[in-house]
Amino acid sequence: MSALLLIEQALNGLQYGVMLFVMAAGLTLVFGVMGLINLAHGSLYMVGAFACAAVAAATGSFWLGLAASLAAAAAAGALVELTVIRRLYARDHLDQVLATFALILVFSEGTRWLFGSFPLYLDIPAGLSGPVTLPGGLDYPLYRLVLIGIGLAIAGGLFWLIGHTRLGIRIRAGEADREMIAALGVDISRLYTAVFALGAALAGLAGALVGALQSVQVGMGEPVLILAFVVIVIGGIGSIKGAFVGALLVGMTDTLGRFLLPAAFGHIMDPSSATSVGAALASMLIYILMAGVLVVRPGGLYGRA
Amino acid sequence: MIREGLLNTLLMLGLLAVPLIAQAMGEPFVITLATKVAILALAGVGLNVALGLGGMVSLGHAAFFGIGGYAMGILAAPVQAYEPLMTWPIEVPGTKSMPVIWAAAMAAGALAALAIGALSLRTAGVYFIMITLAFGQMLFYFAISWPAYGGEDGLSIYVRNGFPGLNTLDPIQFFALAFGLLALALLFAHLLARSRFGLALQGARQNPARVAALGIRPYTLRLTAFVISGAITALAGALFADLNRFVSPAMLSWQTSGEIMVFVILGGVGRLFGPVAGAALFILLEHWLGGVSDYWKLFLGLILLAIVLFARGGMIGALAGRQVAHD
Amino acid sequence: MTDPVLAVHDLSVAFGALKAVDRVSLDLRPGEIHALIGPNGAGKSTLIGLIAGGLRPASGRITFLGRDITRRDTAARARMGLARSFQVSSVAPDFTVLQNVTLAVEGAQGRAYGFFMPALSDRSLTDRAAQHIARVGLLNRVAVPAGDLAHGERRRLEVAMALAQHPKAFLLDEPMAGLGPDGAREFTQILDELRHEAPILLVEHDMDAVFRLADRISVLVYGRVVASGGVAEIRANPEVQRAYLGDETLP
Amino acid sequence: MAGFKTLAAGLCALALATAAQAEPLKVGMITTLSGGGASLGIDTRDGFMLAVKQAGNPDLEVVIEDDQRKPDIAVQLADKMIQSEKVDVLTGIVWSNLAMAVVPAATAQGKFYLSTNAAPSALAGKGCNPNYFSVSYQNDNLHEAAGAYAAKAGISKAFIMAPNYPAGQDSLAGFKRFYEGEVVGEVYTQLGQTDYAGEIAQIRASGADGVFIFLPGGMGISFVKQYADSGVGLPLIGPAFSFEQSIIQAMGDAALGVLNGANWSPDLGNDANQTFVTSFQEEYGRLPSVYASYGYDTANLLLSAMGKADVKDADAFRAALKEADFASVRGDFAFGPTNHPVQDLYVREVVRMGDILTNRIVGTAMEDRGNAYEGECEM
Repeated sequence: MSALLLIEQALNGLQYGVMLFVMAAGLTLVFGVMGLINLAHGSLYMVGAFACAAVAAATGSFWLGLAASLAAAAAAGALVELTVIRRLYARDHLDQVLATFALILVFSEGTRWLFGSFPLYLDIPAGLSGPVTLPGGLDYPLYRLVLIGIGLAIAGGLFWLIGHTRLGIRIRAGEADREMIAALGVDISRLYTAVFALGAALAGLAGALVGALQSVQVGMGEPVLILAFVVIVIGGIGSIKGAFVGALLVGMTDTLGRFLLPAAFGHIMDPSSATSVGAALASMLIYILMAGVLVVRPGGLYGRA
Repeated sequence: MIREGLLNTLLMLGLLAVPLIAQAMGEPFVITLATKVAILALAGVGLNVALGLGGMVSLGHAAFFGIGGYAMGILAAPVQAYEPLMTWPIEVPGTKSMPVIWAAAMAAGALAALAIGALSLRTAGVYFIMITLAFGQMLFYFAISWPAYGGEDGLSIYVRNGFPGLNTLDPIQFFALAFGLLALALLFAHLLARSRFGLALQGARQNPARVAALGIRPYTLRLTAFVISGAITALAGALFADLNRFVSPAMLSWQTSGEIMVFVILGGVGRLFGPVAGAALFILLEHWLGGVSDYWKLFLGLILLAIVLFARGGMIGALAGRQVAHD
Repeated sequence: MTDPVLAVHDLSVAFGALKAVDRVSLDLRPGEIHALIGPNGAGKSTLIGLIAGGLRPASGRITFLGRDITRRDTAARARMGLARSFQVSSVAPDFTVLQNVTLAVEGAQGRAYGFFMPALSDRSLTDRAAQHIARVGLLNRVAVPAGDLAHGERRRLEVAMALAQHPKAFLLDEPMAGLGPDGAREFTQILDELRHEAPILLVEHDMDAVFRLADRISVLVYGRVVASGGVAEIRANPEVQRAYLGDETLP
Repeated sequence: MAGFKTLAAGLCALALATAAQAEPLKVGMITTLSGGGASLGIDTRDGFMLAVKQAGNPDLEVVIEDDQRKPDIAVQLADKMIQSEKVDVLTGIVWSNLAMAVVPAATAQGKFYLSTNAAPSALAGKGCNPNYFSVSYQNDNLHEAAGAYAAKAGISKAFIMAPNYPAGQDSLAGFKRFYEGEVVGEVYTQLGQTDYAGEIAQIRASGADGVFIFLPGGMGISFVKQYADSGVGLPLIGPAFSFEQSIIQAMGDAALGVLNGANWSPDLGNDANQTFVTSFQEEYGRLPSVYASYGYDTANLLLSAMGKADVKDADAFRAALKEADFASVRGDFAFGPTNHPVQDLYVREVVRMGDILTNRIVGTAMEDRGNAYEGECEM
């Protein structure tokens, strides 16, 4: 196989990884700050994609849609936090799992009620469609390069937010000691709403950005949610840095595994069963990666445990 | 408020009475529904050993449920094709005998739980939830893409497996089997909770450091409980596959894990009969709401949400009040 | 002089740059109470954790009953007869007093895997548990959940659990913290009797109790043993006076 | 929606058995009305109910239930319909895996099953049954059409791709059965996969001059959008499932020009089809899909058999079904020896007509095609 193909696959893995990061960042923040496990995070991803598709269809502008996705997901997140999630902070993980599982049902069927059962149309914005030629002669879709850029910018922004802003200081303090931050006079419930809405907005943004490449339909959030779980378990729950490293690892492993494993099996068996067996193994690869990481570090790569 | 014991008795009598009445009235489908309740409750009893007694929030029990189902399919499918199960190194025939299938399903479930538990129990809390979920997904994708046992199409057996002395094709007789196993499992779970092992396990749920300081390893306790839990859930899986005469990767999906957990929590975590109440309510809601609206899951979600937010301790908790310490 | 029951040799552990325990050596001899004192943050609880097994040392050895236990886990050490109490009360809060102590008896018997052996209707377990509960004067509270006990009662429950282990040595981490003067006096009495069961390594801030109970005292400051000896010797040690006791006059 | 539900008499699990009445033919439709694949089931139902409404036959009673695309639910609904509702005929299942779970048991109990879509090879070959009729096709047919036509469309080196599950494996086998060119790349993707950048890179590197895909539902939408954006630009061909009326709107212009093998198209000129397309649009405000056309044909087949025989006389009713004496929207329609259609297979192209995207026939791939499994069936 050519070096060009490998580079293209590595770019694909990177693009997949950074989008997973945007998704996983909110999940890991919400867990780190509030100690909440949120299964409905995937639903916020779906809300973002639907909001973007609906607004883009009505106005003809992808960018308005993107803004709408941020607003809609943040609003949905804040609403859910105020009505449901805040009653769950003091509960054990079990109640959190059940309540957010119920939220998935409500979001999915609610969306189906509003938008119908048919997939929505959402396309890449006109200026970003089509491939560009990279140095070395590789044709690569411009939009995917933009996604990589946006993802890295969000990662940089989050690191800055956590490290250098008042909100970040409160978030880190909140992780360390809830009582202390309350004693400092910070309105903890407003902080929680803000963090939850921030995580929701990131999920919604990821949904809209990826939705332009994929099918915008009910149920699109759950597979991504489970991948995001794998990411933050690998990285260490609560760690933004861990989520970033974990997301890139998962993105690369999955993309390269799907491509290299069938080829590798092709050397030892006939092509048809090689592709089938290789694909079967590739689909399990990230879970094997996760198990491997946990054997060595039960708290994840950057976990506190 | 009703005493919990009385409530449990009423629950079991109700589950027994509904199919008998249905039989008398010629409504075999209601018997099928009651059988489904009994089987899903059995899966919940399995999960409750890990969740209620051991405090292990497993979101991957569909793995064991599905493994039980596939144990049934893999053992029974060769019989209807008149082929041996395996020919190398020795020829082993398949089987249509339920007791053999149950034993195989429980062994397979226990083995899988041993492997998954050994890795997952190195972690705790939210990590454990996510890891069990991920292991479940791993098996799910494997089952879909591995071509040998039907992949996503699953495995069909056309005739339900047999049990000595019973006609399992008769809905009421198959119900009796499922109900009997559920009762046995409940008895087992009851004895387990009151046993030395149960005491240590519940101690480890509340305070693992203290239990270790008393000379008992929490990890080993939990792993043992997880294996028992996996075996019971796998038994339920084998029965469920027999109920449908069909097994597919859908049994391994994470929604199945979520639903098994919903039965347990709906009924009341750590309550012996919680899964029975939970499964009964869930099936009732599914069939009642399903008839009302295409969007019935929306209402199911809202009802679940209301129960978890406002009826802590599940149904049995709401009806019987605070759990008394073990007598 | 008899062989020590428990001995630590050159034990060290660090958390990042902080050397929490720095080349500590000490021992515990049959029949004695060896008190470990020092200011907050001196590393006393860390040392107890290292000996009990919750923490792994970076270097050094721990021997118990003549055997090297450095690499054994908490449960194995406990089964050998090392009983501990925790600085913050550590019991199973939903369990009753009887359940807590029965669990300790079960652990001591090493038979926690009886799947069909009922625990609380087994007189061989509960009778023994009741004896230990009686020893600490909680017999009228057997059916109360541990979470509902008063602070002092929970402290005594912990002692009953430690007793149930038939220990060869006790590791007690501030057993009298928060007890108040009357409670402390009563508890001092209990500990004084306890030494006849097995020697005690006692971490304690209550100096009255320490000077009344201890046969030997070691002083830990910044992770190091700065002085070790008999009660009078430590009272008189100028370095101890300066480093630990400051200007306070000793009683 | 709720209107259909009310047709399901005695739906409540604990309801009394319905009182005896004049015996009409009762048909139970199990299809996917909620969750991810609901659009296919809704089209099936709407097509079927359109024909029922047009016929206005009071002796036909329809019970509709949602299988949620879950095999175990489908099995229980089939049990319920057979045991409690006492239906005579079952129909409506969209997915092969659900069909495999329901059909063998239903036909073993002497019920008729008319397939509106899924027709897996196992039910066409060894597992065939005289009471099982596929009105739609045999699963391989549309892939065969694509394979037979690919060389004519100038694809001499094909890169072929499907999800790694039985229908996907059957699909690639079906394509290769009549394809006369060379297969230069064969890839199985994960079921439910949403990102195809890796596969597109392999296509680019493979030296192929055309691509065959079988990616139903959302998978196809994702692939086609990403493929168009990648600039690879090789001709794309697939079975109709990936380029259906409900799906291509979500693909947008990315789908324009894609070829797909089909046995029906809205622009087929026969009278029955023109009536169907017009009345479907009037009734539901959208263009019908192949699923709607299969549902419509199935209902009309059933109505034609009802006019000839009583369903209680199974042999007579089976013979009446086999005659297929109805005006199919596909034009000529006949059942082959194993109760699967013998029909012309076409290739369609996705085109834009005004605001919407739709399909138009560009050629005939195969004439009077039966299926590859007739030899395995002992009926």
